[in-house]
Amino acid sequence: MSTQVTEQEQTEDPAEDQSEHQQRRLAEKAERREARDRMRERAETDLEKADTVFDLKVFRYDPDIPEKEKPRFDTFPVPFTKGMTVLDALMYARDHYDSSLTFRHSCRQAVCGSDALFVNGTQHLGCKTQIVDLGDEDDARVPGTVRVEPLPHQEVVKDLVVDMEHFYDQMNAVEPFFDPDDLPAPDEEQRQARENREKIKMSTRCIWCGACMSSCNIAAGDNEYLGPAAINKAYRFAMDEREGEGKKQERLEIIEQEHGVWRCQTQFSCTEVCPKDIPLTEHIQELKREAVKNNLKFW
Amino acid sequence: MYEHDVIVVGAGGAGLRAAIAAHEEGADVALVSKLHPVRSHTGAAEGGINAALRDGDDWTDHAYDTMKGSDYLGDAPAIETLCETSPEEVIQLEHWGMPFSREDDGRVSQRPFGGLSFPRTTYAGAETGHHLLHTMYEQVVKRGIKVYDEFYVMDLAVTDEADPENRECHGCVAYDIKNGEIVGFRANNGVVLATGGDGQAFDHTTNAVANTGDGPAMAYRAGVPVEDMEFVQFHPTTLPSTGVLISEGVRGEGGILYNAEGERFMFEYGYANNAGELASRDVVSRAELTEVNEGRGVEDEYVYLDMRHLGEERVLDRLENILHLAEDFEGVDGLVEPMPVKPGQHYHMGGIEVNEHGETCVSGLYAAGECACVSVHGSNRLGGNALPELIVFGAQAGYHAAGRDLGEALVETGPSAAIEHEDDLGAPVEPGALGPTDDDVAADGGERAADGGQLATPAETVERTVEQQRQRVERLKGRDGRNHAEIRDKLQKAMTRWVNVFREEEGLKKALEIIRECREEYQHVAVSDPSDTYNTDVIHTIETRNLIDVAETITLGALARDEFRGAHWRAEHQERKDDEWLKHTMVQWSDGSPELYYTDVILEGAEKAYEPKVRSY
Amino acid sequence: MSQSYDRGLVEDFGRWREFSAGMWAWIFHKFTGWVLIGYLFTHIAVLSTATIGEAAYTNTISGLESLLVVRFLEVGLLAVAVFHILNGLRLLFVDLGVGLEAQDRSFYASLVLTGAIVVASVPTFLAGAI
Amino acid sequence: MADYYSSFDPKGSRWFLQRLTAAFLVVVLAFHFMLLHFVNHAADVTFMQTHLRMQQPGYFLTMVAFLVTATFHGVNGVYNALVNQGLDGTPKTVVKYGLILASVLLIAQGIRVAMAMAGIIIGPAA
Ligand SMILES: Cc1cc2nc3c(=O)[nH]c(=O)nc-3n(C[C@H](O)[C@H](O)[C@H](O)COP(=O)(O)OP(=O)(O)OC[C@H]3O[C@@H](n4cnc5c(N)ncnc54)[C@H](O)[C@@H]3O)c2cc1C
Ligand code: HEM
Ligand code: SF4
Ligand code: F3S
Ligand code: FES
Repeated sequence: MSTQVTEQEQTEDPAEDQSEHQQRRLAEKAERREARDRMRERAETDLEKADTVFDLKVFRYDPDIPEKEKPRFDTFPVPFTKGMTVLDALMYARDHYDSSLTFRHSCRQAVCGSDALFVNGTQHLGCKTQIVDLGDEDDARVPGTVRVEPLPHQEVVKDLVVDMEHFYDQMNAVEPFFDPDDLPAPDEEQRQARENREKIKMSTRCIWCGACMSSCNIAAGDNEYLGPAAINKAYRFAMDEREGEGKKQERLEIIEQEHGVWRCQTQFSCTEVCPKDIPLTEHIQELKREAVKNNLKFW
Repeated sequence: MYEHDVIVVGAGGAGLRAAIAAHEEGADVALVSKLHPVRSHTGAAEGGINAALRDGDDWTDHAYDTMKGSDYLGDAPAIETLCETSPEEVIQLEHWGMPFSREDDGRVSQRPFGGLSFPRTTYAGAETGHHLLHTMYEQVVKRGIKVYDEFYVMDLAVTDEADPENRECHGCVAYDIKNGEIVGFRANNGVVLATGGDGQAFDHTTNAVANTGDGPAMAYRAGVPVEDMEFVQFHPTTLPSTGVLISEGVRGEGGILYNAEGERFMFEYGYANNAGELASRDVVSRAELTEVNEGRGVEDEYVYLDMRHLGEERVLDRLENILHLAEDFEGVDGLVEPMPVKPGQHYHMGGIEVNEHGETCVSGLYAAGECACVSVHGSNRLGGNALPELIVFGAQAGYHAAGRDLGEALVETGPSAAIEHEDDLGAPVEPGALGPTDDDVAADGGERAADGGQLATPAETVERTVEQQRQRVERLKGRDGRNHAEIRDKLQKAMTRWVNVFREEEGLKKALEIIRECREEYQHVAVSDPSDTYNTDVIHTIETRNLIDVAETITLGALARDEFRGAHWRAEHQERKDDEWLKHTMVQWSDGSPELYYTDVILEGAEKAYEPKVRSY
Repeated sequence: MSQSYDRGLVEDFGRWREFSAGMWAWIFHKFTGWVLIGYLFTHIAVLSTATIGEAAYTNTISGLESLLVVRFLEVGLLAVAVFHILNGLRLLFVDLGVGLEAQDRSFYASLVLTGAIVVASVPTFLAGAI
Repeated sequence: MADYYSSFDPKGSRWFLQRLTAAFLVVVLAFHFMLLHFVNHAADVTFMQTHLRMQQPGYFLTMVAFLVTATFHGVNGVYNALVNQGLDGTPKTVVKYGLILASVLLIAQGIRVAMAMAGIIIGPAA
């Protein structure tokens, strides 16, 4: 097929090629205009049909595009539908107004951790946040404006996308993998008491969304602070009885380093924003106590 | 250009397992994924992993159940590999620290699951997939395996011999999402595709937004046949606005389905007079849709699933999670009002044709996980059988790609395995690529340069593909045209309307026409975001092209198969036709003009031969 | 904040920062702690007059106490100390893992209690000064 | 991340001491406030009263302990707060020794004052 194309092109003389090219450009332009009009029309009919419309105010920034180099907010009117989440609203805005509106998302069901955002001034998962829950209880269930920004204290890559590298580094710093002192034969399970699984259950729920880290003032001020998610990860393994005493000792040493647990000032904001309801502060505090207990042994 | 021994595309359960296996084998392996590994959709799986672990259970029973569940369209060697290896893979996961639910004696818990003759589904709460995914990613971190996350793989670097069975895969080409660079990945030993599901071909699915069938589409265009694409599993209870899954547990506990008139339609209209709400997934899905189509749906869209009568205490005790899902994703309080539900696409049994070692017919190209079809699920997947598939065949593919000798494969691959070709499908429009156009071809996905495999070095093959894809992106960004979202929307609506739970000949033909229109419109697609930074517009636009190809193969297969088997229901053909249809459907791109052919189903296993029986539970 | 990286202009742009109970508690505790240690230094300085002599000491104390400002400052000091104590107790409980679920309520309780105690002791503090 | 394994304060002993001193201070500070603002009005305090109290060894020791713990607690708190704000390197060392010096001076002076009050050392003017 591609060979045919080149043949075709070769037979055309340059002048004709020129005009044809131009014609095509024009046709494309017209098409684009048409497509844009159609998109707008679609949105307009949606807006007319909708009982309730709210403004989605979205942070925009793109270092690559001169007009977007300076951060700004764009406002998109979005027709409200029952059950609509912040993520749905963002997708609506992207597919109906501006396809360059950029945000991470995937699962739409609060398991992939892609879409932690700063919604009306707090960290939320976009997909797990109902628009009606942002409304003012007595007044209107649907708020007039929903303001969406990228997670604070993380470098913004573009629009709502933040750089997660730092978060991943912190997670990796606590040796986030199971590393038992010894293992049974290859065809045998390790035993774990139910209570022990219950103990670590909440800590294993983390979806790496980064909301907690973004909400913590200490992490904001001290870039090297491991942060609640990484400490929680350490907790998950340190408390798992299958790993054994030797490894636990090592783990306690890791979380006790300069930018480890002692940095936590029990601000609780991490616990408040965690979409998986992990009692982060409690886990951090328990590790502090565990560390003190452990050290007292040697006094 | 990056160079590694083994390149694994996709970092869900299958991809991670493949990478670990290749690493164990001593290969230099890298994961390339458009999402960070922990964002993969494996994390959404709730139910569990089937493995015959206990006394009283045997892997051959698991194999029998699986074959029966597949409605005798699974290949015995693959099923036997799955069931025999699953227990050791599960114990491997346990040794890697996966937090399984536990029995009183400290052993891994198992629960009963639909279609299984023994309670053999191991699980970790209601978030088995999440734990599986994270546990394996942890092992990847431990081994220091290189991960290229947020790299979108656009195409495979495959040589151009006329016969796909002579082609070789030397790597792939990816779009670096962070900065828009197009980079080549050269694989010395092999490329493993593990790109997951393709639920986005439908407008209502339990799958993630990222499940766009990139793997099958890329392999298909590289000449690898796709197998049994018509078999798509629909789940009867998903939330209408998002497609979030409401577990079967609700009906298991006594939840009731009502239509808009308040009738308990499963009994009222005789869809399942015995089992009622607890009939199998396909039966319930079809019943719900019939209600809606006959005007008894709520808002012409869904039905109600009611669990209020179970009482607050019982609901909180056993179904708490469901309350959260309904509240968070639908804004409905399951204790005071019924929950809206409708059927949604859930899993794709079909996929890239591979043998039980994960090899495709193109040498150096492997596939594993939901994107592949080793044919263990046949026409219907049993709950809890997808996760073991990921770890078992992910490992097989990884080992093989890294050079471990796994012996002779029993499943044959490639067009040479054809037993019969389909010549008159009666498709209303010509499927496949559009006729020769100008340089839009590049934007459309690029064609293989017809050099007949003359290129001297693998590196050149990769370079050439990089160049093609660079042009493609430039062209998409450089021109003015349509937004892909509109085309995707149209495609998804058509698939849900015509290739859903109900399939009629006319509807399938209609779908093919619409798919054709989408292809035509796609010729004029453009990316309006000029940025090089995190340009999701580029990615979504390319994904839409992949969806078109995948949707077409699903529809072609569905049109060809005029019988009712497993998840595939045809209005005009209401019975399973074993004489005629005990065979796999294959669709092969054949350089732009899809060819349909059939291969044998292998019911002859090493352990035993499986005799097709009526499937009743 | 020498360690935090420069997140550039985006960080400062329009992003709201909403403080929750725990964060306010942290800020207040910090502030009151600093005031208290500052006071400790001053206090010792004042008491140092005792090394000069009896009269100097007594005069300084009563001299200071006769100033209205000082009385008010003392009320302030009490407020600061009471809050620091109450919130300090709250923190001690948190450290022991007690009452984490009620951390926001216990903060509000500390505030209210501080207010009440301060108001109740105003007469005592100002007695004789006015 | 190279210095992740370097140790801020092994064993978190300062963290622990901060809590211990806090617990002690609750009691003593409450006692102190009660005694000097409610039982005896601050305005009425005279050297004589102070002297009488300070002469009791129990009270004297309590006050010294109060001083020492409060100083440790306060200075350590200030130091932690500064470190949390990113104080590092040479400034950190300087501040650390500065604070230690200040504490030592404060405690020394405090004890001198207390002894003066107790009449153990008589000030120059006496
Ligand atoms: C809601 C839900 C519940 C389920 N419950 C169960 C259950 O209980 N038991 C069971 O056995 N099965 C279950 N399944 C099915 C099972 O979870 C999936 O089949 C399985 O997780 C698929 O895994 P995967 O590794 O093949 O793909 P995924 O986990 O989807 O991973 C795909 C990977 O490929 C990457 N990728 C895709 N395209 C590209 C590209 N172009 N370039 C680079 N990277 C790419 C993605 O980034 C991702 O990392 C469930 C499925 C769903 C949706
Ligand atoms: C009376 C009972 C007291 C209690 C229960 C108490 C409790 C506490 C606790 C628990 C902390 C640690 C906070 C943290 O690290 O997260 C702290 C910090 C502090 N305390 Fe106290 N304290 C008391 C009295 C005092 C006194 C008398 C002083 C002054 C001398 C003082 C000065 C400080 C300072 C400066 C801090 C550091 C504040 C910061 O984080 O910036 N405290 N207090
Ligand atoms: S702990 Fe919670 S908030 Fe933090 S990353 Fe994990 S899931 Fe997100
Ligand atoms: S917000 Fe930060 S200070 Fe501790 S309790 Fe959470 S990590
Ligand atoms: S989209 Fe996956 S967590 Fe929200």
